[in-house]
Amino acid sequence: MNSFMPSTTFAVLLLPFIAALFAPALTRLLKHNAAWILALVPAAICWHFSGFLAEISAGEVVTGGYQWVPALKVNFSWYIDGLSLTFALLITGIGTLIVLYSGGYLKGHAQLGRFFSFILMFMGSMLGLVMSDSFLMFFIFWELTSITSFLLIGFDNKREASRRAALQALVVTGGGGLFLLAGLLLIWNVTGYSEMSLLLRSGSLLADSPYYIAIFVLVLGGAFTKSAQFPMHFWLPNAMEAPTPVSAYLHSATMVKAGVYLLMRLNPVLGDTMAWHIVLPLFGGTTLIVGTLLAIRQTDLKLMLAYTTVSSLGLLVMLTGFGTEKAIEGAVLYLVAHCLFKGALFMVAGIIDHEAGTRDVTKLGGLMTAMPITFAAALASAISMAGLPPFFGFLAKEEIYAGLWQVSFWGGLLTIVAIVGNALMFVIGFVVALKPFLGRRKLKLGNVHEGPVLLWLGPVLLATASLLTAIFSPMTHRLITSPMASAVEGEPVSAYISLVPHIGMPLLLSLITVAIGVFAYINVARLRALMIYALYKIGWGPDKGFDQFIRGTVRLSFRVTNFIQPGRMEFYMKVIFILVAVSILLPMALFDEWPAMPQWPDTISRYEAVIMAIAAVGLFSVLYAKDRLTAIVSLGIQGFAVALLFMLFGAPDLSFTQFMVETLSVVILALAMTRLRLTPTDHRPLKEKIFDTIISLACATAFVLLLLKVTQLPFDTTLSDFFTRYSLSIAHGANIVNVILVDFRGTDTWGEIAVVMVAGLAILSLIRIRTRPANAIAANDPAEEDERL
Amino acid sequence: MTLLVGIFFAVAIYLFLSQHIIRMLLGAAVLGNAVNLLIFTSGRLTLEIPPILTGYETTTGMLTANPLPQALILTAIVISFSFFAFLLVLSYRAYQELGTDDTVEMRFAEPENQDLPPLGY
Amino acid sequence: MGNVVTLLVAAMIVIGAAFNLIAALGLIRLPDIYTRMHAASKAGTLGSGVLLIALGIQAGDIGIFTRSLAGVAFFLLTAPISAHLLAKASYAMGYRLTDQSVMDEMPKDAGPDNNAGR
Amino acid sequence: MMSAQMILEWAVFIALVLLSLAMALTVFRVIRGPTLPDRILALDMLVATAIGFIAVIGIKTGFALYVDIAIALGLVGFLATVAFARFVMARGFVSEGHLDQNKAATGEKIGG
Amino acid sequence: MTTIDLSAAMITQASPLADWLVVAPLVLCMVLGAVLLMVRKDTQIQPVIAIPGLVALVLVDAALLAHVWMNGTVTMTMGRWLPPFGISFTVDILGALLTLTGGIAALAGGIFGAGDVNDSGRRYGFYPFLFLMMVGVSGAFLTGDIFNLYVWFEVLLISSFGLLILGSERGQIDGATKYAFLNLVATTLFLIATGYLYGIFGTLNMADIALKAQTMDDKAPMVTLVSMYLLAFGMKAAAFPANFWLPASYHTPRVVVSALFGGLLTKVGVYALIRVLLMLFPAERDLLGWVIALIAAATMVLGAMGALAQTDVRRMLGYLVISGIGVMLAGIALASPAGVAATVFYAVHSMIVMTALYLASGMAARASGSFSIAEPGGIYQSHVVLAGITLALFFAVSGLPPFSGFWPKALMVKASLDVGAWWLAAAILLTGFLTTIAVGRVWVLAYWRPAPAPPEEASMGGNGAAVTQPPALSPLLDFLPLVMLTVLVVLVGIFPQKLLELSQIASEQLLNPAEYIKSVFPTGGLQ
Amino acid sequence: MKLFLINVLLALTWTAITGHFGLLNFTFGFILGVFTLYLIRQQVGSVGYLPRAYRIIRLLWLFLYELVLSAVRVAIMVLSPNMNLKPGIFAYRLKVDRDFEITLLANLITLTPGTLSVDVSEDRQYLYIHAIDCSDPDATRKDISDGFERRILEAFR
Amino acid sequence: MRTLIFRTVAPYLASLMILFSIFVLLRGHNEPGGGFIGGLIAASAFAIYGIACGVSPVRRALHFHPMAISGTGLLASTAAGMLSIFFKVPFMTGLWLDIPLFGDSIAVSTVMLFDIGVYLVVVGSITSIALALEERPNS
Ligand code: NA
Ligand code: NA
Repeated sequence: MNSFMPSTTFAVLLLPFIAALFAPALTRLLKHNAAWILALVPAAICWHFSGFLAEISAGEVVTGGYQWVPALKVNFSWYIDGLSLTFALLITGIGTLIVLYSGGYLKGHAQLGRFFSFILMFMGSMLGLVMSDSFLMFFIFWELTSITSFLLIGFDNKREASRRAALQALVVTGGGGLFLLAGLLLIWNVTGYSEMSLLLRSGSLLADSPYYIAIFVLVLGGAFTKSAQFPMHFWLPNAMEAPTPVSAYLHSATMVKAGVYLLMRLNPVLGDTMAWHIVLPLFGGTTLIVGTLLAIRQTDLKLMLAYTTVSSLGLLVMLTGFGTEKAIEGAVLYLVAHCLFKGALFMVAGIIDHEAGTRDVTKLGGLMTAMPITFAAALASAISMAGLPPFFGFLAKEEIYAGLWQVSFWGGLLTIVAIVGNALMFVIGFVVALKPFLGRRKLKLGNVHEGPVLLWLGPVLLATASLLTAIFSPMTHRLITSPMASAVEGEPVSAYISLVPHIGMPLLLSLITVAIGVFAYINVARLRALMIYALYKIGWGPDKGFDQFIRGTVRLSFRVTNFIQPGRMEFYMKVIFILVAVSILLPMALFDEWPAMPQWPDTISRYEAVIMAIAAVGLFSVLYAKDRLTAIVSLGIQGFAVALLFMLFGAPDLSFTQFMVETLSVVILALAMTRLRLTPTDHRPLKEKIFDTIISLACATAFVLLLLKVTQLPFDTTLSDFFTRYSLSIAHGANIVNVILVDFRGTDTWGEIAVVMVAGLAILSLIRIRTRPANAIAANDPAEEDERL
Repeated sequence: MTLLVGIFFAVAIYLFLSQHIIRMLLGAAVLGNAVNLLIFTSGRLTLEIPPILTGYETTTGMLTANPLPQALILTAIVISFSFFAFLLVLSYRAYQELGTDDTVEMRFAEPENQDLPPLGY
Repeated sequence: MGNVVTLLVAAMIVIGAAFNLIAALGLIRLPDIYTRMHAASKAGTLGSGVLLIALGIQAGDIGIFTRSLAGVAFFLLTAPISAHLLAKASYAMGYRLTDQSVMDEMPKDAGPDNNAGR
Repeated sequence: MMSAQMILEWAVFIALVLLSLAMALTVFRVIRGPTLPDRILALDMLVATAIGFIAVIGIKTGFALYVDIAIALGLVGFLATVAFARFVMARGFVSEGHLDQNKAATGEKIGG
Repeated sequence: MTTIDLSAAMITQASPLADWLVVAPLVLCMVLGAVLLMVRKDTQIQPVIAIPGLVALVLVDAALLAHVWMNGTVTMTMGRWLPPFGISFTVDILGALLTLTGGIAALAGGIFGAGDVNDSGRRYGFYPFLFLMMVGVSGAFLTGDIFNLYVWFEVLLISSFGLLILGSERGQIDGATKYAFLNLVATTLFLIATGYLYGIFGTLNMADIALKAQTMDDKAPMVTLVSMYLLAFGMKAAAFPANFWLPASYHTPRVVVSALFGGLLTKVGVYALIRVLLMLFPAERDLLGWVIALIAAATMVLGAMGALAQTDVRRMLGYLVISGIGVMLAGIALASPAGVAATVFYAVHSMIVMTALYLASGMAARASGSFSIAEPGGIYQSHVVLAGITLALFFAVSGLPPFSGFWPKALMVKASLDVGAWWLAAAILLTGFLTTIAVGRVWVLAYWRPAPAPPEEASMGGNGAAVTQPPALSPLLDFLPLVMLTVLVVLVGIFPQKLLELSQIASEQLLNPAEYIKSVFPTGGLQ
Repeated sequence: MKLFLINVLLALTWTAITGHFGLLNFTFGFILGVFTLYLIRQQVGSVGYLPRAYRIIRLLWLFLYELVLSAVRVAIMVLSPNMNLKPGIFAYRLKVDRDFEITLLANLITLTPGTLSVDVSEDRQYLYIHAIDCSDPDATRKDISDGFERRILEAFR
Repeated sequence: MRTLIFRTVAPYLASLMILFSIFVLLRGHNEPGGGFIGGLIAASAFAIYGIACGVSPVRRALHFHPMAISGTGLLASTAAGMLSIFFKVPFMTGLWLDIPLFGDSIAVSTVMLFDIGVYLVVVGSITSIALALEERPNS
């Protein structure tokens, strides 16, 4: 390959985002016809990637990229093999049709431009996801699909159901993404590789690692949520709240397939273990059955399709987990087939909705004549979905049965599951494709007619693709299926199934499927009633569970938060001081940092003791003061006592300042107190008082013990000696303390005066800014009353 | 002295734990002194020789008091005074605006019986 | 000379301290705020003034001596003011004289800060 | 025969004892009250005693620089009293029931 | 006077002019704060001085960062007294980076404030408070002296008091009371711990402490001391269970003030934790590592839960601030190069994104009339750009790519897994999950949900459209700062390399403080 | 003129406080005095000027004498085992009528034995004086009238 | 609080205290005192003045708003620190200059300027607080 190619790929990866930027302006200019231009973007990308077909089908892989975050060894790098190429082609190919379809479907919608923008961003994210080589890049695009799908699903933001569905999708897939992130990082840690291309060459490194199960669970957490595996399937049908183009896109080729892509991508390194072979089919099979049963229950066309999407995803997971060569081929074929028929059917449902105004299958009928093109596309797709020739779905189903059928309990069980699932999907497919079109035309549907070309172009092309891929199956296999299956297997595989039926077990199983399907189709109303009854009896489902989860989480958070943040200051203070005591006493005890037993100091003489006693008396009288003035005066006493102590211990400046500060404190206290009617008495219950006493004593003890410990250590007087030596000689000051303040450590003082200034301003604004009228305040202000006396 | 520091702390913290702003205010004042004394003690005590170089230390030959903690405490005094003044006025305004000095009743920023946030979408 | 000064200082500080103690005693013993004020604002001021001058003398430095004198002057300037303010405030608040009092010619209608109106 | 210096030392000692005693008594009055002005007066007195105390300490240690602190302290005591008087005059008894206390106080006989 | 050997006491070589960048942010803010105070009554002129001043601040901060990046850690010792005697300002990448980020947040707040703060607020000092707060913030980030750090903490705190009470609403006063008292306890603890520290080491210079701590005999109560610092700074940083003050107050002031607080205050606490625990006392930090990890996990998860429990958007943001603190603490608990780098990165991210979110919430409230998510705001309808920006910021705060929050979170998870602390990684991811739910709900309820139909009479009036028009948001004063910050959030999300590189350098410098010490003591210290 | 004198007085006080007598320091004190007087410019207008230093010194001497006397008397009273007090408040008719003089008189009275100025009546006619011994208020009134009040009038008129 | 006696004395007392405060400020470098204590004393002086004579005379006397004085002080202190940039020494380096005058000499220094700044900040802020508290909201 030449050096020109990678940069084109890079540009192509960015192109959807750039287009998204301009989409609103373009739409404002051209209205819905902007679709024609915007569709060129995915078409061009599709064209670009189709250029790789030859190379990839020859068994090569293409990598490229740039350094992105070298500090983390994260590159913006892509990895093109059969798997990613197929996905890229599906994403952009179907994407082209979806853009066109959107132009028709949302014609005249006020926010069509925004819609184009979102869907192009989503497309870019999905494309980036499948192209990513680097783990983190993969994850980023993975989460980007969650984010953009959030916007798309909730596009009709005025309806609560849309918003709920969007949030649900975000929470489920975004949450799953976190599992994935952990899984990817763990893989990175275990293997040292942060790129798919390197990891895929690591052989059984992961499978043999002791962290295998952890990684397995984490990756599944990501894949299962994204790919809507039971019991996390519920977000997908709800996402039908989105406009139909979104459903058609997200649920055929993109979003939901991301999980399957992930599993397929990692199959070579994570697969082929007991856990893989058991867990994946288990979940996949359950999802398949549950999905189809729930689909039967529905009458809304889109919902029916949505649940069958769930089923299909289950089938894909089941096959991937089963892991035989044929099963993988089956999965690959089915994936492609599903993209084609499901995309088409969703679009058909949208056309019906758009033209007939309802999607309720019980209210529809007889539209065949009015909408012949749509009907043709629907029918073709349904046939593919049912697994009947001559469409691609047939090949897929044959290959599935070929892959699953084994003479073993496990193989047999899964085969039965697949048959039941396929049969029910058969039913749904035809219900969607036949019921609205056949039978008598319902009264309300009088003037329904065929939609515009923008609408029917997509389904027709997709149906055609289903047909052509099946007819030219050798080419399909050579270009698409075999390379993709090889990528999933991790070794060269080639598929060779064709429309020519070959007698054998698969054909037999197909026939059984069809038989069951036909029988069920006839009895579909009864089956539906049965399901409705059963679900009513169960009465609970994960969808309700989601609401319960959200509400429960909110309620729990609310309780927990109210418990730890009860809004009462005394609670806060208690906790804080308990923490203070604990933070000192505990480490002291644990690390044996107790002080030695102190000796009675001989430096303290009698009058110092008197002053200390006065301080203590002042303190206690603060505690027991019955009125505010006594408290203030007592406060003054302890303050003066401290000042005297400073003086006695050789700190005249401190003493000086302390006297001034204490007095000014008293002054402003008195000035402010003239306006308060407060009594500082303590009317708490005795129990609380005792508890508080214990806390305060514990804190005090802690401080004292630590102080003792510290003063028992030898003291480093380097700093003070320096100050003493140079204060007069260099700093020209005899008062060392002041020289420290204005010179040696002047910067402290600089900050300190800033504090003083700001305090002054803050107090000024506190006093001056009044929100309530003065007379309202005056009612609370005893001083004002006194003034009027 | 260490013991006195302890008493200061005990009283200050006890006052802080009271449910009255005014008592907490007094606690703040006491706490400031407690800390100052603590720093003072932590910088080791010497009796009576102020760190002022007017010839005393040369004649007596005694160690002067450690000047650095004094400077630190001076800064701390100023700051705690500023804080005290602010807290005082704040308490006064709180009493004026909220009509109470009881912290149990001060529930305006975090009102009691708040509603659960909406549970819909 | 030095001894005389020293002895003078010694005498002064004992006297000054004694005055202080007496003032404190008066504070304890006298019956009401007004009479206590007599003790505090006189004996107290004088006591501390004497001590301060003693310090000024002892220092043997004219600067410090004048400063101590200035300090005393300052006390003498402020002491009557604070006594007056306190007495006026007490009276205005309604603290009446002790029962032992013999007369009271102050006008009785004085409310708190009755001069404060502007 | 005691030297003058010895006498001075003794005088200082006596003075400090007396002053300590005075302070203790004054503190008692502050705590005891019973009325607001009593406490204020006592605090004022306490400051005065502290001034004396500082002066004596200044004599004892020879640090005449304490005289400035003493002066400042005189100023301070005055300021405190002014503030309290301001407080008392602006309001006070309205809310604090000191009149009752006052009655009790003035009725109280001072006995030995 | 005899001649004195100056070189024994002072740094004798001239200080290069470029080193003045170290002190320039402080001087600039101090001068502007004072000047704005002096013209506080002229409310029109204030923004005209303040905003260019803040731009200058950002430029100076950026120059400082560039200087430090190119020339390594820079020290200026004030008064040129030999360290550790004078106060040294020592700036490494961490300090310079956070200063710059703080400057950017302040600039955004300053511009927004020009529209948001009314005349009374300006008259009573919004801009002086802002600048003085920046003095405190910058000082705290730049100083190399632990007592000086205390002083800057106090400057910061008292300025925040001033900002908090501008307006004097009831809730504000109540919140301010709790904020003030609880923070007083926190800074007092800091001061107490510093008093002990001085008693133990006899020095206050951080480089000197770091040196001495290495050789300290084991008799000293070092773990106790560090534990005290942990509590003091943990409280400032609003780490559980000492975070009460934040939810009690952050939602009460003007929204621009909340924005500044959300961006700046707690980060200074985190910075102090980083500096003290990682650089000064690594050995003791190792002993307390599991405690810090527990605190970190509890803080982030409970913070996210708190966010989930709120009806008021501002209160929710307060809890998100707390939750973010938990993530930053995780890196301190891990103390590995990657973990610390993640913490530094996250701190920068959080400063920007929280400031932006508060601003955005204020604009939304102005548009919809309420901070409550119980009332549908219809912002998506009326102000789609604002709604979009908010969503991006919400995703950023949840740690979703491609926004700034993703990288540090991913790095932190990886760092946790590196050392086998799977539960810490799980806590970080759980926090991300809960946060996504919380912010998603808020966006859905308050932004996406359409506003109720306007009352009949309004729509019936002849000029109905004009009546129902939401209040205009100014593109210059409101959107410019918000867009500026959001662009940063997105740019950092898409091009994290430079910031990551800086964070990694900062992390290396912290874990191996040799360069820091060398910068303070070029000749290898005193002895 | 008045202001100048006060200014000189302030400058002298300055030199006294600083304890550094010199032309430079005095000048500096004078400048500071100018500044401080500027600050109170609103209030300086009612101050009497200094006619004769002698009279003031005599007033000062009287005051110091009375101060010591008062202190001693109070001391004796406090120390006496059984205090026989006859306190009370009496009104004193003022002869001085200038604010400064009234203030000075009141302060001097406060500092003298057993008397304490409680208040000045609003019309400035009466000084209310608390006396610790109020058994003979007329004698006390006469003492004041002949003592302080006369000396003040001598000194300031 | 208007009592004749106090009101008459207060202005003189205040000016005396301010004098004393400046004295304390200027000698702080060598003896106890300094800008902070001086500032506190001066602020007390204004407080007394205000309590005795009312707030507005004090405001008129000061001419500038107290907070503006405070701001000036902060500027002065910052300037004192910044002057050293012209001498290529770090921030806040003390610079000394002896000016001979009348045979005596006055030592002028940035350190002194710094201390004056401290003084002004304290005077301004504390006075502002005291006056604001003394002032009635409606008067
Ligand atoms: Na300092
Ligand atoms: Na007195």
